[in-house]
Amino acid sequence: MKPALCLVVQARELCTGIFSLWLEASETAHRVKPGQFLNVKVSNGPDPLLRRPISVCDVERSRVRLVFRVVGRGTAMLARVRTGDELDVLGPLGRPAPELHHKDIMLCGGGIGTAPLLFLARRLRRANRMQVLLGARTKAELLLVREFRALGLPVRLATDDGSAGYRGVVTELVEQQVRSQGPEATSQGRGRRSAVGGKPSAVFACGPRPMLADLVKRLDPIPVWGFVEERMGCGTGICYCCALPKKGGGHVRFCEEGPVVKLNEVVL
Amino acid sequence: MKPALCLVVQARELCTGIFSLWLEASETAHRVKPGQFLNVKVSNGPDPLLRRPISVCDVERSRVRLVFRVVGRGTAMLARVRTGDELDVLGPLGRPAPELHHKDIMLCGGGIGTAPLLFLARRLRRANRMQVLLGARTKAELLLVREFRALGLPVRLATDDGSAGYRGVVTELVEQQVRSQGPEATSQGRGRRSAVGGKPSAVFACGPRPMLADLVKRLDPIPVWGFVEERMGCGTGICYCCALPKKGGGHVRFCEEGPVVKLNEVVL
Amino acid sequence: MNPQVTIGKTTFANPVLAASGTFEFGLKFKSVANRLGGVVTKAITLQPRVGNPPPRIYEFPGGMLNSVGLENPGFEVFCREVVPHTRKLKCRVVVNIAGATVDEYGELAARLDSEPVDALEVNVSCPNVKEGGALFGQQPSVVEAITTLARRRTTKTVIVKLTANFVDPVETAKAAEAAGADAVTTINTLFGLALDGNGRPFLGGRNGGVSGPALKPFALFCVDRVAAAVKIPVIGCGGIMSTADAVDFLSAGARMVQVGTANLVNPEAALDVWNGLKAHAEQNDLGNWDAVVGRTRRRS
Amino acid sequence: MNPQVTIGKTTFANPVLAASGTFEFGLKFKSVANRLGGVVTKAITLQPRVGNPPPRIYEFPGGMLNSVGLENPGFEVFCREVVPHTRKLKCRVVVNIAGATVDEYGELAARLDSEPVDALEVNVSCPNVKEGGALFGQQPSVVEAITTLARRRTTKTVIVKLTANFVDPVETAKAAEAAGADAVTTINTLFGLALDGNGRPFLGGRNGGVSGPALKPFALFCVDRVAAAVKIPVIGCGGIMSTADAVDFLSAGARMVQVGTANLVNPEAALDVWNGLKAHAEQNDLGNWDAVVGRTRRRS
Ligand SMILES: Cc1cc2nc3c(=O)[nH]c(=O)nc-3n(C[C@H](O)[C@H](O)[C@H](O)COP(=O)(O)OP(=O)(O)OC[C@H]3O[C@@H](n4cnc5c(N)ncnc54)[C@H](O)[C@@H]3O)c2cc1C
Ligand SMILES: Cc1cc2nc3c(=O)[nH]c(=O)nc-3n(C[C@H](O)[C@H](O)[C@H](O)COP(=O)(O)OP(=O)(O)OC[C@H]3O[C@@H](n4cnc5c(N)ncnc54)[C@H](O)[C@@H]3O)c2cc1C
Ligand SMILES: Cc1cc2nc3c(=O)[nH]c(=O)nc-3n(C[C@H](O)[C@H](O)[C@H](O)COP(=O)(O)O)c2cc1C
Ligand SMILES: Cc1cc2nc3c(=O)[nH]c(=O)nc-3n(C[C@H](O)[C@H](O)[C@H](O)COP(=O)(O)O)c2cc1C
Ligand code: FES
Ligand code: FES
Repeated sequence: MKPALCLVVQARELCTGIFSLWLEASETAHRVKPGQFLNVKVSNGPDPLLRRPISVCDVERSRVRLVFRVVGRGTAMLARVRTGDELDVLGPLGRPAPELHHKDIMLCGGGIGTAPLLFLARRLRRANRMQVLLGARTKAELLLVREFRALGLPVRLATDDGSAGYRGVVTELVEQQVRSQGPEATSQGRGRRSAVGGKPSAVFACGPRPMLADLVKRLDPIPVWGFVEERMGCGTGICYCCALPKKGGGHVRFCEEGPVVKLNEVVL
Repeated sequence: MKPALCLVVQARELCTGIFSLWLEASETAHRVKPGQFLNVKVSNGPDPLLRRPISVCDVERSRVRLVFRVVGRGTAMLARVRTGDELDVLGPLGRPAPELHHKDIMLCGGGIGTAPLLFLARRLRRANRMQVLLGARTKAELLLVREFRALGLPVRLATDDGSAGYRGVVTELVEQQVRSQGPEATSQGRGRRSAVGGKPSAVFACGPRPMLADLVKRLDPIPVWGFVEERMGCGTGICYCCALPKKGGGHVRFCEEGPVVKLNEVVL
Repeated sequence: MNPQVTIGKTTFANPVLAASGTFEFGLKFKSVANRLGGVVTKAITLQPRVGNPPPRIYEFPGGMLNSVGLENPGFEVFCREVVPHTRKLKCRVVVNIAGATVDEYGELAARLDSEPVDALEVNVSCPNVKEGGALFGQQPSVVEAITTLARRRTTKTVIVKLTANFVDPVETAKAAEAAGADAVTTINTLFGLALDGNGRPFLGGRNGGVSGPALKPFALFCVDRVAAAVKIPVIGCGGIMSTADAVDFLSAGARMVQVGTANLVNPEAALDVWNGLKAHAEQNDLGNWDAVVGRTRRRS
Repeated sequence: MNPQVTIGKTTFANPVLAASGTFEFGLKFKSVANRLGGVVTKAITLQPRVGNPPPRIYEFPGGMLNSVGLENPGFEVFCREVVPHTRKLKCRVVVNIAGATVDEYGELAARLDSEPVDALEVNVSCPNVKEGGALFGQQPSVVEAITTLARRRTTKTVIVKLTANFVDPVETAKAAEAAGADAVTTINTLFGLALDGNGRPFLGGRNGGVSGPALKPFALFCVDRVAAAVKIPVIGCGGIMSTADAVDFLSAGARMVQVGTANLVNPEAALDVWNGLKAHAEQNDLGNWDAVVGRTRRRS
């Protein structure tokens, strides 16, 4: 697998500190599946040395979208990429999220964790019923809401400050949502492409680690698939520098057995 | 002495691989003297670690001009600087070139070595008679000719391929020039601001090391002041990483006792 | 041009190896592995090891620290589940072995003797638990003992991978040579510590090992010294990111090179290094590597 | 907040020093020097030294090599022409001394005793010409001998600057402590070699010393170990570019820090580090440095 130089066809800032890049990358666009990521070289030189993993947020024909938040030097350098530049990316990497059919699926995204869910939503919505719950600190930071709605999916929002949707953390909203409706809600909704509410048969979540841990606790025993966004070395499964402790011992190499893992089986 | 962040008011490519930057740097502009240089940080991060020394090529009111050639990673990064960016510079550094009066001065520049001579010419021309000899591989690479002419100085050119001026190296032209006219030529010219030709009482030269060595040999015993553009560490005289062997032993710390040194006294 | 290099009983198609721990078992990128001189597996221990808790990696300007902690499935699973695949690779397979005691090295060597692998790389950069955690490789006498044992118990090529942590690798290289090693790899990672900004160790394993370009000048210094001090071949390792780096190591006296951290940035890095070396050899009309290997000492 | 640190007989106004060889004699940037805890001069030898031929500097990702080769005017000129100026600095002046033989260290110590300088930093990272060029600082017994001699012949504060080249600085730190050193500086540059692309050494001095950010994880590892092993204060050095780096070294157990290569990039770097430390102390309501110094060991 060779790194590829991809043309950046659109680079823009979505809101303060959050950026979106559309890359012309036809091979990747055709091969990539939801859950997978690209490993991006943010500088031409050896500093920083390692690539930065960014999930594929969306795909359109031959183009791939990355949405990321600036948290340190590497992402700050990536934020300086301009339309017309070339970006050195490796991928798609990681194990695709499981392909589900005829399920009630809930997507739960916190902050920048919203990004990888969009591509998942696009692919899963055809064969499943879905609902989307997104959280952020404040309204301005709610990401990609329009894109999710454009897929025809019901979207509920939560903000810490109540500036949009539910006032509070998104995991609370998820719990309320699940509690408020018994299993019958699910059967009621059957047949409609997107049920609003209902006890999900699977949850996909992406967000900060405490959010994921909180979600697992609140939804137990519903299986929660989470996107692990921790420090990596290679992203290709060759260095063993990514490790998430498994319940019962050992580690998950999450660039390889993830980044989408069953959160119920790991130690967060 | 603090590094200063200076606004780049104009960045452009003069010819392939040679760039010009005008910086808004009023303190530097007022303090700097010909022969001095700025030590430029070409990246925000630690790679490359050290600054790159670039001579001040010209000064206009509160602005300072740098002209440089891309030879490696650092200068390649510097070439990416755009109008409107800020540049981290330290200086002015180095000992100013000697201030001469009532002398016949010859300036000899080879390639990018032309750049530091312009500022020198601007300052020395008032009190001295001067002639300028510039060389390059080919016409397109002759630098700053218009600027020298605008100072009212006689300019002779040499190109390796004969595409402009003398066909051959500029040191040959210098030697011819000096030989062709005896010392009387000098006195003949006295009174005129700029004598064309004549045996110079001092030569300032800047260019590749073999050119400088060649010049010293050809002009012996005329004193040749040369700009030393070798590898440096600090540029401020604190690290002793710059060293030019002196005839008779020891070293010249050329960031401190130079960069303009009497070439006759060092081992090139 | 004959690009082959022979070390002990093993002939490698070219002088470029993927370094231990940085290319898994060569199975993720088989088409790369197949075109290299060989692949060094990640370290195998007698018992399975879960490795260190995360985080296991830390970046700093020019380099990285790792604290993987020898995570591996253990000797038996390796032989049962990995070797059947590595034996199908077209390149040489070198098994990096790590013991918890001196005797374990002997046992690993003996048990690998009958496996379809090409050579052993004895990794003496592991803590010697019985001796208070110092590395085996920090004492020439221990290196000699381990090498002797490995040499006695296997007929395969034995390479000893040296550490330069608080020990002159010339001393340990001589010890390995005296004990019958076929080659020495110079060098493994250098000790390093990173903190989290609040005074706590950043890495789950507390300390880590420095690798990458930041290590290169030190590694090259070591290769230059070791190559001048022993007659057995030296395999250069440490910060090789490009063909130019590889040429430097060969010049300093290495007969082969290992590409490590570079694989993390680009899984084809070792192949790129080899393709570049091949081009270099062609441009310079080299019949083999003799004109390059060790030329620094001949020229300075 | 009392930012002072006392080492031996010397009280420094704050814990930040400019490292030897990277800040001349503190005279180029007096207004910076005046606000530091102190300045360590470049190494002074008994006889003048012209140093190594150029080039003396090589850059690599994250760091640099230098081969200045101890260029200095020699002890007499130093005392006659430099000390009259350094004595006017408002900060402490530490003289870094380098001997060609063990005895020369004693002589330098004795002759400096009557000079108006504050302390000696005994640089044992120089080649011991009599012993085939190994560094004095690579053998604990030699470090002990040199320290004993220096200690006996001067009443001034004696700091021993350790090398970690192929030697465990814990061993040499203990030797220095046993011989009466007031503190140890950890660490000097690491060995390094760079080639020019054609197999020839790049540096005029052939080999060089690694410094800069690339050295930091190794230096921090050394400080952490040494501080845990000796009771005398440790002065941390190696790759300190920022206040955050300095905090790491204090956390790992250093009582003071030295800023070296960073001065080459910014002559105010050491002052910036100190200003940052001061702000850190204020933000965290520190009365002195005790809560920070050594907290890594207390927390891990
Ligand atoms: C599979 C995967 C997919 C990802 N997808 C996205 C995405 O779509 N959008 C996005 O914005 N981010 C994503 N991330 C996180 C992103 O990779 C990190 O934010 C980035 O690597 C940080 O680099 P930096 O140089 O800016 O930060 P650094 O300067 O390296 O570190 C700054 C801070 O970020 C933390 N950090 C460093 N690396 C990571 C990491 N890999 N994950 C989380 N925190 C880290 C550090 O601990 C530190 O607190 C993903 C991570 C993984 C592993
Ligand atoms: C006082 C002084 C004034 C200078 N003024 C100018 C100027 O006005 N315009 C200009 O274009 N250049 C000038 N230079 C040269 C310039 O500093 C170098 O070209 C630059 O530092 C090279 O950096 P790099 O990262 O691009 O090259 P590197 O990647 O570091 O090296 C590339 C090549 O350049 C050579 N090189 C590296 N450093 C230097 C150096 N300091 N001098 C010469 N060659 C070097 C290397 O040996 C190598 O062959 C000056 C140098 C000095 C010391
Ligand atoms: C993530 C990682 C894991 C490593 N694991 C091993 C190992 O298991 N055994 C070993 O001998 N060396 C191991 N090393 C050391 C490398 O093989 C190599 O010696 C070192 O990284 C220096 O080379 P480099 O700078 O090219 O990476 C490892 C290095 C890294 C970065
Ligand atoms: C150019 C240069 C010259 C040096 N000269 C000396 C010296 O004369 N004596 C000494 O003990 N250390 C000397 N050193 C080592 C530094 O004092 C310091 O220990 C080392 O550079 C590591 O710190 P740093 O990474 O902050 O530079 C020198 C370092 C450099 C870069
Ligand atoms: S990041 Fe290298 S194995 Fe996962
Ligand atoms: S470059 Fe540091 S003293 Fe001249």
